Amino acid sequence: MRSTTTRAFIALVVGGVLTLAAFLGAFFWAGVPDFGFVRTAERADSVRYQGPFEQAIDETRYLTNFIGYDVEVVSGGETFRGDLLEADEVHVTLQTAEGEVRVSAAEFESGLVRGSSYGRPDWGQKIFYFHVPVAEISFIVFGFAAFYSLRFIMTRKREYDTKARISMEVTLLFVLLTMATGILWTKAAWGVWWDWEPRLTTYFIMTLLVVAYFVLRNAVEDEERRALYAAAFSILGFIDAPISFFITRLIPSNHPVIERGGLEPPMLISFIIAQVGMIAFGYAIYQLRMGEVLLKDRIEHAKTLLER
Amino acid sequence: MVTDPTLKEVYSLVLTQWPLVAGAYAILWAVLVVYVGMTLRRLGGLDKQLKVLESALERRSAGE
Amino acid sequence: MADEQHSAPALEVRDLTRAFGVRKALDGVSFDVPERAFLSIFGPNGAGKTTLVKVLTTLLNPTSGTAKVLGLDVVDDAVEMRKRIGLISHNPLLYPDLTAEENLLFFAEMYGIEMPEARVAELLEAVELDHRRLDLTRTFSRGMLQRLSIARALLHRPEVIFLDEPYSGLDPHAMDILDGLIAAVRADHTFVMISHDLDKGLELCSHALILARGRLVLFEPREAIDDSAFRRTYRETVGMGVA
Amino acid sequence: MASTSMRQFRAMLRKDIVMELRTKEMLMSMGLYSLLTMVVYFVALSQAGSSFDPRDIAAGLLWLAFIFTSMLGLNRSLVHEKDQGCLEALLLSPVDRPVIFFAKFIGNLIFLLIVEALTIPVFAFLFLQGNALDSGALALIPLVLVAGSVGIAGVGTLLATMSVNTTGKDFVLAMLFIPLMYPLLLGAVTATSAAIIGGPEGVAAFWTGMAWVVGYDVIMILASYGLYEFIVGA
Repeated sequence: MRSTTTRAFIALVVGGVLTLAAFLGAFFWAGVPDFGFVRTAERADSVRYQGPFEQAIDETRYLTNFIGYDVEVVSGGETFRGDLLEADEVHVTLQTAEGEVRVSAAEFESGLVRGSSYGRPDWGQKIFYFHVPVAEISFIVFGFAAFYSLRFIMTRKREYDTKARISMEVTLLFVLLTMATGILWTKAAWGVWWDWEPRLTTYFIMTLLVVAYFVLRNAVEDEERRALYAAAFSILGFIDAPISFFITRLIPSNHPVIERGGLEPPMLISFIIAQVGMIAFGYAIYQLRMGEVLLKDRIEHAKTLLER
Repeated sequence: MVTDPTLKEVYSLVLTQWPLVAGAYAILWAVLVVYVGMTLRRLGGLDKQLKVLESALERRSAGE
Repeated sequence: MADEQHSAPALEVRDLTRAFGVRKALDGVSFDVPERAFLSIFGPNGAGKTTLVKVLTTLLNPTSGTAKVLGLDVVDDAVEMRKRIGLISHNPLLYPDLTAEENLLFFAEMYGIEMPEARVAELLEAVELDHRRLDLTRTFSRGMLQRLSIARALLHRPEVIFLDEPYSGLDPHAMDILDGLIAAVRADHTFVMISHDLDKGLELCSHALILARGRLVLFEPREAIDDSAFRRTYRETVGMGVA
Repeated sequence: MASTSMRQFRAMLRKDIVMELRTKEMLMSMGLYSLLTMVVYFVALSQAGSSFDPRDIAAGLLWLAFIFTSMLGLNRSLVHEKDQGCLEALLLSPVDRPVIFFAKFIGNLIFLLIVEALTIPVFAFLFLQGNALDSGALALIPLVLVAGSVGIAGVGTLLATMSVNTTGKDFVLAMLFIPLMYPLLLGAVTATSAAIIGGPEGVAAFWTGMAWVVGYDVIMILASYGLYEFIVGA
């Protein structure tokens, strides 16, 4: 017991220091990556768009998703706002320091507009430093749970059931955190709160699997039977989760993909530190819960001794 | 007052995305801290309970 | 009675422990029972009686220690052993939507019995159910079900018969029939019975065993048992309550 | 050895079929349940308007009906093993545990396929009349039906063996079953939908979906088969 709590505290301190360092690195050292380009006009008259329609839509959608500019679509002399109907002309109204400026989407693309252009800063990417480590760890701990479940089925030793259960608890915590941060990132990057995209879907299924694991545990009376059932289910779930991920790619998907490219060293280092820190946290939580279970066992033992 | 159009653009981007970023970090840390805190509290309670039981055991073995 | 000690034991249980974590359902139980004996197992609820029988019938594996039935290990020779043991439980273990005959034929197939029809007919006659053989067991009374379940247990001519509280829920008439059936096969079978009924258990047994909290409290052949002392011990262990 | 197992397998399967023909419990409840879902579908689609093409979602609706009716049947099939302790009697007999798995699995598969074969014409009659369908591609549907049902029955048999020993059987089964079935459902719906829409592209998409379903079947049934021995004995 003593040793598990000691280990937990060491891991907590290590995790705390590392995640703080990663946090500082992510915000004050690593730069902000660009996410496409924004070209702004110093001043522009309304310019009619001549190029292919699809391209213009792509360009303008970037803007509407992330900045909230109005898109004006001119079709057959009529003007629709924000509606991406088939149109002859597409205008983008920019709000600049000098008032509203209308430019065509083609000008963004071609860079012909009189004005400056700059990279679009992707602040939402800051979520990445912690979201991705948390997601990875949830999967790793799920793996541990499945491994301990397998060990349990082979040996029938209660300690493996306990380990599997606690791993599953940590998985649940991290999966929920992944979902929460993921949803926020989805909103920042794609402009919607939810999308049935492979990763999100897989995590949704995984959340359900982990919840189902605990539903199953609660529904079985006999302790050993509960352990066996839970073990079997967690193994099935661990096989199922990757299949879920790959199969969701069957669905045609049309949302923009984040171009992450290679990470610059400051970003990469912050990311790795965050990863190690989060692993330490996961380990700390695991050990804390383990200590709790061991304490409970000792209390049970003392109680039976007293009752005798 | 920011007059440079480019800078103004940049700030507006920060302003639309920061609640999401801050929210993500806040949830992450709040959940972790609350979870660890609750576990530690429970651990403390169990520790106390064990001490009571163990002292009772000691008294009993001394009495016998 | 002395030569009974020398014949090969039907049950050979050595330091049998069945545990999950700290809790032990069986804790270091050892005993031998000779062939053609009748062992009665007593003990309060949760004492480990059912666990002991489940280990001896290969339904559960021991955590440590060994158990042999007819010289066969419950873990290593489980399949071979299952052909030579039968169980009569307080649960009928029959399909309510099959007829008496279909039920027995089904289990005969499971045991791979040759000429199943003849064997089934013979047993139905023995338990006096041949006139009801085409009726669904759903329509049977408790006593009839218990008779049929005895027929099911005897299908494959087991050498050891386990009885798990066979008398619970039976009316006096059905009890008499059950007594008669047991008496008929008593001579050439080994019996192991779990019972709450001290009188019945003592009346039938050649050996008695008391379990409490997974531990063996007492194991003695019938002739060594002083009834009143035995009853006192039993009451004391029951007084211990559930572990 | 193998012939003994075969004999036991046949006995178990025959017993399940005899019991089912006698009570018609599973088939009746599953069949009527799938009819009821059709009513719910009609209500759900009643506001969709005339421009809506039912072929687009027919596959999804079909598999939705199958998944829910199958849960009903799976639960039933294990409940009557458990009812009077018959499962214990089976475990006491000298039968290899996998034989029990395969007998229950095949039994469930047969009943499931019967209900599906009855549901599809009813569904087509109610929802797909007057739609142009490519009969060449439609002929592929039985393939995905069998492949999908194999997965449902195989994994479902294991899960139902667990859930039958829990408090709140139906809910537990649904909770375990649907997340695990997600990949199979997605593959099966993709394939079925492709076959309904038809054309050369549809046939190609059908085989992609089919490959996923078969892959899922192989992996998950192997896993269920491996785990069954431990579950049924617990």
